Amino acid sequence: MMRKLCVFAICLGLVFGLHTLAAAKTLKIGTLSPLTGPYAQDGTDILQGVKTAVALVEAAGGIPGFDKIEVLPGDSACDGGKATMAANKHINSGVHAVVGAYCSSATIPASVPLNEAKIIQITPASTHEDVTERGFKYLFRACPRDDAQAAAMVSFLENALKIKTLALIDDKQTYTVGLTKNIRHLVENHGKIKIVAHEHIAPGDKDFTAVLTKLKKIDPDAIYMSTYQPEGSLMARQAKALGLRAHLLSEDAVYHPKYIEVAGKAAEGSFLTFAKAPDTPERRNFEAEYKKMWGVKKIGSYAYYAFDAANIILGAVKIAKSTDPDKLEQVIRSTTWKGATGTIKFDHKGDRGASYIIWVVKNGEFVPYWNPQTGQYF
Amino acid sequence: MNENGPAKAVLQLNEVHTYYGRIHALKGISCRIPSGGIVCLIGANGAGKSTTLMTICGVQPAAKGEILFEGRPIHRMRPEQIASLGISQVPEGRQIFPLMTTLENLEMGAYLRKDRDGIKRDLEKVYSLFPVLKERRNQLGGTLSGGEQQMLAIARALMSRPRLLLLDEPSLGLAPLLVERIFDTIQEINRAGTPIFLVEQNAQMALSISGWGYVMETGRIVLADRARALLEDEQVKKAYLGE
Amino acid sequence: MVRREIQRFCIYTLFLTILVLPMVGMRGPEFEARRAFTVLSVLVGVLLLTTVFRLLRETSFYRNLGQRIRQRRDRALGKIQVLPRPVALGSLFFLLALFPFAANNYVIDVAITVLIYVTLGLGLNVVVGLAGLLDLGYIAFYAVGAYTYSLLNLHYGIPFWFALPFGVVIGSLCGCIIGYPTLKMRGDYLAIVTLGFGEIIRLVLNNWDNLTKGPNGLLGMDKPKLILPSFSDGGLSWTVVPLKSLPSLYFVILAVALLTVIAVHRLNNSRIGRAWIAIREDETAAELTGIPTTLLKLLAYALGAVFAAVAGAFFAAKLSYTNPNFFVFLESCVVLSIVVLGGMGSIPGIILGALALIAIPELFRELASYRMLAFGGAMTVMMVLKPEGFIPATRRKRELHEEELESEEAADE
Amino acid sequence: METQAFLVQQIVNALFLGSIYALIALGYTMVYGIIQLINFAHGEMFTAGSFIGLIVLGALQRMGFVESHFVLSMFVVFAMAMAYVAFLGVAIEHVAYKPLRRASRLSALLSALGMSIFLSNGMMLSQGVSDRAYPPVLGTGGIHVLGARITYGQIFIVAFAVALMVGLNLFVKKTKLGKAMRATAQNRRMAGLLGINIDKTIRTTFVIGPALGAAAGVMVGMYYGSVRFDMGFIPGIKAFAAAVLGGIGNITGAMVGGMLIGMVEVLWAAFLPSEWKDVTAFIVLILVLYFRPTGILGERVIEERV
Amino acid sequence: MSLRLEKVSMQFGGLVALRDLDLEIPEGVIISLIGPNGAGKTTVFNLITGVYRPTEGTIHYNGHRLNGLPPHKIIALGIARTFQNIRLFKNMTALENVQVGMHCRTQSGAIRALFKTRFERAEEQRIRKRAQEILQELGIDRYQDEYAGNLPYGEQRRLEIARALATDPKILLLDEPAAGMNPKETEDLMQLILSLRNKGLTIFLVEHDMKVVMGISDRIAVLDHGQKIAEGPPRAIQQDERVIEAYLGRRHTTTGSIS
Repeated sequence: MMRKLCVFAICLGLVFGLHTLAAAKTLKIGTLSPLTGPYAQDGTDILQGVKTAVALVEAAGGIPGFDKIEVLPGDSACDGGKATMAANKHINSGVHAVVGAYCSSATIPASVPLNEAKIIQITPASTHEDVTERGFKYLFRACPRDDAQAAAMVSFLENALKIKTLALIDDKQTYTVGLTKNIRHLVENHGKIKIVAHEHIAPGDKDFTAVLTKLKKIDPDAIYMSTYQPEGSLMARQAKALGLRAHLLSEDAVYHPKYIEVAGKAAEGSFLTFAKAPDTPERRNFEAEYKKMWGVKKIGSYAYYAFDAANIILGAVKIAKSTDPDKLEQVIRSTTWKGATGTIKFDHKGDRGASYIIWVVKNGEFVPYWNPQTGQYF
Repeated sequence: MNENGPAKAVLQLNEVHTYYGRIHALKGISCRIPSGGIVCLIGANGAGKSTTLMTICGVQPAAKGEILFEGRPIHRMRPEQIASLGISQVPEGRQIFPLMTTLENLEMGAYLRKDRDGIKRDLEKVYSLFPVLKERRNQLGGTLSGGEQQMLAIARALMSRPRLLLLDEPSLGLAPLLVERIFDTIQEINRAGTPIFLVEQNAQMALSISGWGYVMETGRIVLADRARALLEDEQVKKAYLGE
Repeated sequence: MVRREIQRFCIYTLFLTILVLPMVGMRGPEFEARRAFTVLSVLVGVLLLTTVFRLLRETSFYRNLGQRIRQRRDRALGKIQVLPRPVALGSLFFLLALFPFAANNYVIDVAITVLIYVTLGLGLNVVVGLAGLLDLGYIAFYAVGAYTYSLLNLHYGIPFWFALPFGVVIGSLCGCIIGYPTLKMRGDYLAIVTLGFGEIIRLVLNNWDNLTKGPNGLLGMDKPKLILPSFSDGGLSWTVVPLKSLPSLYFVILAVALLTVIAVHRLNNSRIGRAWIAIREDETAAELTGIPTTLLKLLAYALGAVFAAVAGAFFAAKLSYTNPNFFVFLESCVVLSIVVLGGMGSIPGIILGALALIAIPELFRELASYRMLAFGGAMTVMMVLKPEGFIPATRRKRELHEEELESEEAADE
Repeated sequence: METQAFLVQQIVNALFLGSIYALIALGYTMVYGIIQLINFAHGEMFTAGSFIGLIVLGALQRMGFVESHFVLSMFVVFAMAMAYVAFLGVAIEHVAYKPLRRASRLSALLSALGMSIFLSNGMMLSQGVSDRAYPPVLGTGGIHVLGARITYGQIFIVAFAVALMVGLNLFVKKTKLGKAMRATAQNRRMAGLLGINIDKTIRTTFVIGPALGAAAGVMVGMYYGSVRFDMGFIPGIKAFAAAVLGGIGNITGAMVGGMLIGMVEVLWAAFLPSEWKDVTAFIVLILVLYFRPTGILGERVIEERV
Repeated sequence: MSLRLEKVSMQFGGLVALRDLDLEIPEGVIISLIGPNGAGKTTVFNLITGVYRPTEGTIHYNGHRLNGLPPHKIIALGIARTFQNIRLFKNMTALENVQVGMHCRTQSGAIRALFKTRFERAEEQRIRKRAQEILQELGIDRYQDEYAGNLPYGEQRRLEIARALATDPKILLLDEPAAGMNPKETEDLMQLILSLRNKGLTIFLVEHDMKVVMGISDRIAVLDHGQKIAEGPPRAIQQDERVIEAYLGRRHTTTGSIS
């Protein structure tokens, strides 16, 4: 049996060896996102967003000096170990830049080898502060941070909605807890609103009536649902069915056409934070191409960020006329980018500026409602 | 009866071979069971006695040879088909369904029968044969004592109205008094017209109630004769009767 | 024969049609005929091929061919077998030691992960393979190891090697705590309770925000360090070398895995190992032969937990990051699969199992979303084809045919 | 909201959640009872049932059938979903479990796990990664009892669940086939000797168990309003826990266990820090099993003959 | 040095399995316990070896109170047993089965095994040697490396006794050792039991085979419905009306051919 083991190991080694032989003159962009498991929806959106960007650039003549642009998908499965393996795999296949990952718990460990190998990484979805707080030179974030999003929501609650009591619900995951923590922090500092409850649900559950009935008894003015979209939809439905009168508030992970589709009428009137949707040619162009390419009617939010992240990389290569990471890093940091999610200008940490606005669900659509920067209604 | 075995067989095995994986368990068994008689099969542990019964019932199918029941071949049939022909086995170790009541166990015996009235009548019949089962009819099978379980196992087999009854070691692990009672019952069942094929360790008892006997050694039948003759046989006396 | 195969083929095709068409075709309101029939025809094609193969297998041509191939193979393998055991082991070790110099970072990272799972698999083997206690929450000990090191390092700056003994002690304590209430339970009741414990530990890590930072996870632990002599400036001095590169981490986990192999091998062949196997075979009889079953079962849990805790500490150190999400139920299943698929109780089997379950899916990264589908399917197929695992322990091989043997014994008695 | 109304509402919530768990637990218990296999793929059967229900319901709705013949269309939806999943169950049994009947139980367990992963990913690929909305057919109407609101949907589902469980109990206790199933579960070889077709009996189990899971899937889809490829996983684990808690192999036990798990979860979340509800559910499970190692209604193992 | 049961009762739920049993097993004798099926014979064994705890009464052995002691401690005190339906570790070799039996007389723990200390290695050697000796004594040493499940039936019974002997007992409880044996095997078994007794072992026997019971017992106790109905030397028991009524039956006494 020792023999069997040896033969097997040698075969495996050979296959791996052959496997990693590099290919010809192509620009390679790797992605990291969960393509399997519970977050596969958002992960697929990210991959498709990147592919859309590449398709558009290639259609416009490609990038001088490269025969073609290749997208290498990497399944991070929202797991640190698998994400680093995928990252290392990208490094060895000679990718020039990486878009990803999705979960902060995958982005943080995966960024270590990527940064060491001097590969540009732009995450389209990981909003946790720790991602950029570690001061990695080659790591950028194309989406705003938790604290920015929380600030936008709190500003809305205090200045526009002017509520007195707030209940928080999160599902105890890195992202959702990051948001409730920031909101709680801001609200308590400002002292205008009272947090009357902070409940937790478990991801994957379908029945939230216990917690919602509890909130019905407390009767807060607003409920902040810090969850992902599937749970958000169900919670909105059950809240309405139980007859809760509170405003429903949520964030960009719930900002997905599926939210309205599944929650139906119950979604009406809920307020969500999401990046401002500028009615720019870039955005319209992206939406048209994306819908055509993937045969969908509506687009998930992370596809926008991923599209912008990929475009920034491709644009930087074009400007720098090189794939040298230091040059790319310089270009990315110094340029002001116009994308489907508005203008992006990275700060010294690699974060983009805050650009969240409040959206409301009205007649089955997300509609811009209030702008925290200006304090104006749309 | 003639020298080669009882005439007019209800069951006949011709040169049956059975394997367990690579083990050649039955090496060409031939035997016959007359309609209406008791035939016993004696032999040491591991000789293949139980295998013979399992082969007849199709649980351990024969690799070679043929098995004829009332003249028709059954060695290619599945256990439930064979059971439906009327061959009923009381396997070694009773094999009661422990979490079913006595009554349910008996009902399972009549699983293949459709005649409700007939089942009811037979139920009364086995109750009269084993009154203790009637007392215990709503008790779980697993809570019965060993002797009661043995009676239940026989009663269950009778519920199918067998045309042939196979008994595997009915005396194993029973007190002497019970052994006597069980053997009396076996004779009683036989007198009512059911042919019986009896596999026993207790050669003395088995031979004393049988008409014909076979002696098995390591997968082969080494002796076949009238039971009374076997009781007198020096070889048998020495090896199986402990005299 | 032919008729039966064709009959089979028709029935299976019918089943596939019923099962595939609605599920694949009805993604939206309209029936996507092309998609549905493409999938169906691929499946039916595979079915057809297997049917043809099954029919071919019965022909004499195939049998002769098979025999000839088998002879060739045996002859070829026979030559390899000539190597004496120490030489084979030595060269294997040599290969393992040289491996990082010939491989790139990705392959080394995969190898590290495989070795982590080898350690986990061998640890679980003590519980499941030797003592026969079905544990569906084994990954919890991995988590305990990871968090013990992380917390000690972050709060008290205790380096990796000094944190290991703490990890071992806390891991084994957790093993005992989890083991204790399960002592009276058997089989599948044990399975659900261990599953429950696994989930409890994960949820506690996720909910105890003050200690574990909850779902944020812990960040920034030190890598293991080595103190090496250096001969700079003519004199001998000691330098602390943090093991940051993947090859150096590879050597650490290789050492851990090798020590685990030796430890499990020794346990297996000791008085304690025999007692475990006896408990697995027949607990009541073991107890009545004078074995303190309670104590030994606890010992199995504790020792199994120790290996997992060491692997967990290494994992946390390697990533410099840990998060409760890494320790979900599915991970326990993967480790259990390694043990069963490789061959319970067999050390080479478990190594092979880890290779098969961790390294091979990596080869199919390009399959992306089809990867897990293939993984699940392959698992079932493997079990159906080789229920005893790749390299069953000699003892185990027998056990799998136990029912056959039992029926035979019953029939022969 | 008054305290009394609050309490009643929470109990209603618990009963409802409990009956969903109980329904799924039935499938585990039946399969376990007959072949001593933890059918890990059962959660996926539940999901598949939900998907088929969605497909059929969607088709009927487009034809305008649901409005005109509500009861009949409900019947069709449940029947189709249950039939499909029964097919699936039989197919899986044949492919993944039957060849392993004589192998060790762990091998079969792993085969089931592989099937579970395979099916859930297969559904992800075929039905999409995102959740899908169920057409709102149950409506939002309801009644008020002691201040608590109970929707007709909830009443329908609990009634249906109870009916299925009572029916199943009667089936197993009273019918010939049901008794044959019990006999097969207790002593497979002896059952064969009595003329019971073992393969057929096991197949029947794999028709009934998955079909019940499918019914639960359709109910969950209709009531909560969405379906997703991985929605079977967590209810699957909890239902499995419920089945064991009640005494695995025992049909009434599955119901009791499901109710208990539902109660603990809801009532804990209602009065105490909600993030610990699952921890509590598992602790209750462990405590109950510690004091009653065969579950609440688990058949007392007949005194082992030493 | 005797095993003493005083007013021992055992109830399962409402079922009384044993009622006020008094029994004394003096050193160096062969004592048999007989009675109809379900009379509570195996229960007595289970009570002595700690599988059950008596609901009433006490069991004393050699100054130790056995009530409530876990089985492995009772075995360590010098009481060993075999089982009615053979319970060997089928997938361990014959030698390993005996080695397991020596567990309670050896000490090496996990730590010693992990570091393969000198003590451990010496002990392993000792275990191996002693186990081989025991197999030899019982004449089954040729099966040493055979899996226990593969042994012929009679030899399995022997191996069970070997395993019990490996625990170095003072009292050996044998539960129906002759069940399923043919006359030749039974004869050998009787010789074995006698020789064990002659080496100083106390034998406590439950058996249905009257040839064995009457042939080798020094004393016989008869149980019926959980109560002791008679006790005495074989000849007296054979004549006892109540025993004949409850257990032996007429035929046995009339044929009376007990060797």
